[in-house]
Amino acid sequence: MKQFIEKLSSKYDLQEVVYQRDNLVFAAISKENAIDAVTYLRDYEGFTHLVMMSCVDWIEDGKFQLLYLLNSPDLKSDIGLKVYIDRENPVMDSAHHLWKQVWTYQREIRESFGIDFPGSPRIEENFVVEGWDDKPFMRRDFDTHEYAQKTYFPRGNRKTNDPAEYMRKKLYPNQPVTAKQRKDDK
Amino acid sequence: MSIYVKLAYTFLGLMIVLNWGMLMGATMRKIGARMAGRHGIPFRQPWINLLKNISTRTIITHGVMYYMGPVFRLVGGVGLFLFMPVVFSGGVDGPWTNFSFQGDLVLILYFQMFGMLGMALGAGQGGHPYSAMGIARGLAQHAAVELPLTMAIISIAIQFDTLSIYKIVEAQQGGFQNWVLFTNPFAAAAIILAMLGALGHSPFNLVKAPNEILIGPATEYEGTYLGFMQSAGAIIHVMEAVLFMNLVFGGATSWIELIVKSFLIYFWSVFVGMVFPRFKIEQSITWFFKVPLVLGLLAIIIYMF
Amino acid sequence: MINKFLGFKPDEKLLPSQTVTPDTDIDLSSHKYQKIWLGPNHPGVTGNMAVELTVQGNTIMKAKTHVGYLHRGFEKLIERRLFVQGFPTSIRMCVAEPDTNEYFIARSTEELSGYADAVPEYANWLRMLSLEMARLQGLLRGVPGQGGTFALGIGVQWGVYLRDLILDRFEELTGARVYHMYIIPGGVRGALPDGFKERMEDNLRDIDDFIIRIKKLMFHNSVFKTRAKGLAIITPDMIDKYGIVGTNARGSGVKRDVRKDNPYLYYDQLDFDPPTATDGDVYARSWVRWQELIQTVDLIRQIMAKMPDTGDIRAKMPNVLNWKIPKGETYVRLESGRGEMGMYYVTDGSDKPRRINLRGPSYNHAIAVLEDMLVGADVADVHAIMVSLQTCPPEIER
Amino acid sequence: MSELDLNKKTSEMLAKSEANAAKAEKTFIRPEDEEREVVAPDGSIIKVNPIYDYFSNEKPKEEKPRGGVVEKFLNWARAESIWVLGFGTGCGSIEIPPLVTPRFDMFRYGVQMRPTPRQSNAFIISGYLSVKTLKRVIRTYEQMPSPKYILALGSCTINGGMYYDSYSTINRLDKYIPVDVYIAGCMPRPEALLHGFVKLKQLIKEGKAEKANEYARNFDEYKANQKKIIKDWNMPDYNW
Repeated sequence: MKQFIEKLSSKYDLQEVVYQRDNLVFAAISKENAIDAVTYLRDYEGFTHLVMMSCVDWIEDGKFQLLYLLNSPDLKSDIGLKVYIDRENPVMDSAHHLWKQVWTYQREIRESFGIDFPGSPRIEENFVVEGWDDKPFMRRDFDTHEYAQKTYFPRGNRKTNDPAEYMRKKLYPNQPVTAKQRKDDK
Repeated sequence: MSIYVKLAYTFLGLMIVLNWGMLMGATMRKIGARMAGRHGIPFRQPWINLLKNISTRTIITHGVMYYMGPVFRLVGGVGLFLFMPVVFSGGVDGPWTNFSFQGDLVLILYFQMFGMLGMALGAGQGGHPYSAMGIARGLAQHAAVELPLTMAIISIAIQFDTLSIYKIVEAQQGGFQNWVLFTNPFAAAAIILAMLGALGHSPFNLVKAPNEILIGPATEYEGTYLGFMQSAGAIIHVMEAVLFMNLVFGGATSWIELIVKSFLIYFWSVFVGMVFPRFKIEQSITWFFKVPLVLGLLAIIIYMF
Repeated sequence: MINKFLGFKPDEKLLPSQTVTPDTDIDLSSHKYQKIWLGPNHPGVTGNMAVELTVQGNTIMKAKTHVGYLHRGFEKLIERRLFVQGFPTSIRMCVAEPDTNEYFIARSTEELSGYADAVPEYANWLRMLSLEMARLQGLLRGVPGQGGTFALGIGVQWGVYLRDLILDRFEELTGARVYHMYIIPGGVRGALPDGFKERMEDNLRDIDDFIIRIKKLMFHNSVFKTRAKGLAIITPDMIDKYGIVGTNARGSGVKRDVRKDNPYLYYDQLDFDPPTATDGDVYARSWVRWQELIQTVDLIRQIMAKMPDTGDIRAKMPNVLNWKIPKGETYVRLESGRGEMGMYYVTDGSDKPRRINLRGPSYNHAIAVLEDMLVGADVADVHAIMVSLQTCPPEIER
Repeated sequence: MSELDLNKKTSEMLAKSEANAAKAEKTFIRPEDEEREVVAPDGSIIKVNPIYDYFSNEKPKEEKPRGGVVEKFLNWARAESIWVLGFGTGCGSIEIPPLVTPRFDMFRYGVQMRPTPRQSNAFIISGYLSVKTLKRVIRTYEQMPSPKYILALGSCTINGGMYYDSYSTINRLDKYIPVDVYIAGCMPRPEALLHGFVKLKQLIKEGKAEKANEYARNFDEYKANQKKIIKDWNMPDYNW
């Protein structure tokens, strides 16, 4: 696996290669090379099984991270290619021509993160929500609790406790709070 | 006897048939439940369902034909009852021979189709796509059932040289060796196989397949309409069984005999339905045109010479 | 022969199913086609989903899957809960086999926080036991369920009854019936009760009897064969194109099984061989599942024989109330009853997960595969095809 | 009329319907539900507005119980034969198969499953409801014949349960449709469901299960709540 990754990184420059397990590697690749690398892996290196596509919102860096997780039935190992795209104009090339299920993933990511994949079939259709008029719901800056509070009718008498405080009160009522606990709560 | 007494007898017989049909349906459901290891519904359930359906407050109609559908079905059932000797006792104008007359066999065959046609009208105006699909399947399959049935009946008519069910029953009296089951085995076999389709249990219950087309023609019906259809269904089930009993199994000389025989005839279809899945429509039609039709043709050919 | 002679089967090249392809454009304004909906309120769809069909007569011209009726936004809710708080929420992502999700959460957190090897051996055996029991109860619903789609309801009744017995064992082991939060980070929640193995053995004996009965009821049944053979064929070259996994892939001769390919827990210490069939139609898939039922019973027996009698059930873990996991990401997979399931788990050094993403097999089976497979099929077969693909909506939309 | 004109007309109509579809993007109404003109096979033009043509659009009426001995008798009949709609709206529906199988056989109590809303008078809301499902639930509930009863399963229908902060699931069911019996638990065991049915029978026999009339009485309030959360309201206000 290791020499294979080195071969690949000589072809496409891979950053932040992480050997999570001996048969699971995560590596970042530039947005331009991504689809090319995925196609190369599928056609020439035997990574024929697309396990999943996923997306993470790194709001503090102002980036979305797309993940193409490929599996090779012969090597019995996986490689996860991460693509960082700008959060301001989130557009990514579509890969629906490579696998039949990709357009479903792209449709879901478009709905939940607002990333556009031009040319992907049925990309405009909504996937899980209907008549959604707020910002994409999986973005970090969308507060689902606040939305639920103002949209649905919460029962008034529902109260939520901080678990640490609550357990301390319930289980050890007459014990002074130690400095360590105070530090942990910070 | 006078026509009024006869009418009274007929009405009484209709009531008996209706209640026996409901009880029979409940019994069959209980038998199915026991095969699955369940306790099953209580015996009184059909009557309570009928009451509940009548007591429904909201009743939606889609128009006249929608309303006429269940009525037609009930008329089909009652027609089956009216023109068939139910219990063979007391001569031609005995109490339970109803209005059987020369050539009632043809009329009965027509009444068998009648309920289905009424349902077609009702389902058509109901406007639900699944009812339309269900009734289309129902008519197609009914035609496929009718053909071997008619063949066998023609053969029996040739055999006894009559078109009156009363005469056919009369000719079969005096011991089971006179039954058509033994005197004309090919026609009997054809009828026994066609029975499966006529009584509408699996594998031939595609008309009301719940996991494909909800419950087919009755999808839109509710409340009193459904109650009508339930009672009509009860009557039709018994009367179909009685028809086959008269044709093949030597009729009945008492209500007890009728109850036993119709129960066994109906149980035969339930018994098959328990262990066999459901045919698709073209498969079931092909099946009916393969085995029973050939048997019916054989029966005719044998009795022509 | 007799069909041709009587001429009841239409000529093959006249059948519309021969001419339709998934990208045939349908002109609804021409009065030839009708649009009907299966679901969400329909007994014939698996769970709460909808299939929008454009039919011509009985033949399906176009199919569209509509999901989202069960969407709860788990992956959003997890982001605002502690690791331990998110645990009971996230296992409800899949109703049919919740134990798989427990394993994902537990395993990912262990791996990312460096406790991967700290889990005691006894706990791992118990994890395997509960996972195999979950597969067994899923199969007890699934195998006769295939007959149920053809209105062979009697087998379903027997199967669900036996599933209830397995749920009783689960209740004994974990205290819960359906959602048993048993596989927690660092180990499991309880040891094996006394006499558990004997009672389990009794149930397994009942299930052996049931296996023979269901074989006679379904696979020796002429009508079942007539309907299931040659229906919804998956060819081997479709496997990678559509991302088909699990029994659906094994039904068409491609041996894909995570337990063999990337062994997790102690599956490399058990001897078993994933069953395969070659036809790839509904009959072959249900046949594979029936054999897998036998194999699962055998695996449970092996596990109960090989597992140590006692031991630690939990490793020493940090205080869950302020448990911070360093930045990292991982992907954990296992073989569920429906195929490869996995979870992509990202942490960012805080006390809450950054992102989790479940990969359910139905995500491909119920949308990409089903939509192409229904084209040209009969309306009467939609339910059968959906069940044979083991579509499970909750894991599509989470 | 000639074939040529027919084709011309059809193309015009298609263009119109496409324009309507473009409009529908904003109003959330599907193109096939848009108000439009269609060409019949004989060439005549028909105006159709599917949403308001195919469904009755009048408010539900309040049907007063008769009262007296007759009503008591009918209530007994209603209680003894409860027909449940086979619509698993949530994860609680995994406990429905055990209910119809040998272990917990609910047919003993006269409770049966029916596939179509027209013939069922009890509705099991099995757990959480996403907004997308709530729309279908309302539509189905309004199609069921009165008297109709609703059993709400799980904590999710009472106060949102563990999805209280989810953007997709509602918190309180009784704000949108009236509920007769709550069955708490996540998820309720089959025994709890059976007990819920027994409780419902008691209510019916005492004549207290008249929630359908309550829905008709407070119709506007319920509709206001429903329209508050269902953003794409592309269905009639009430459909039989």
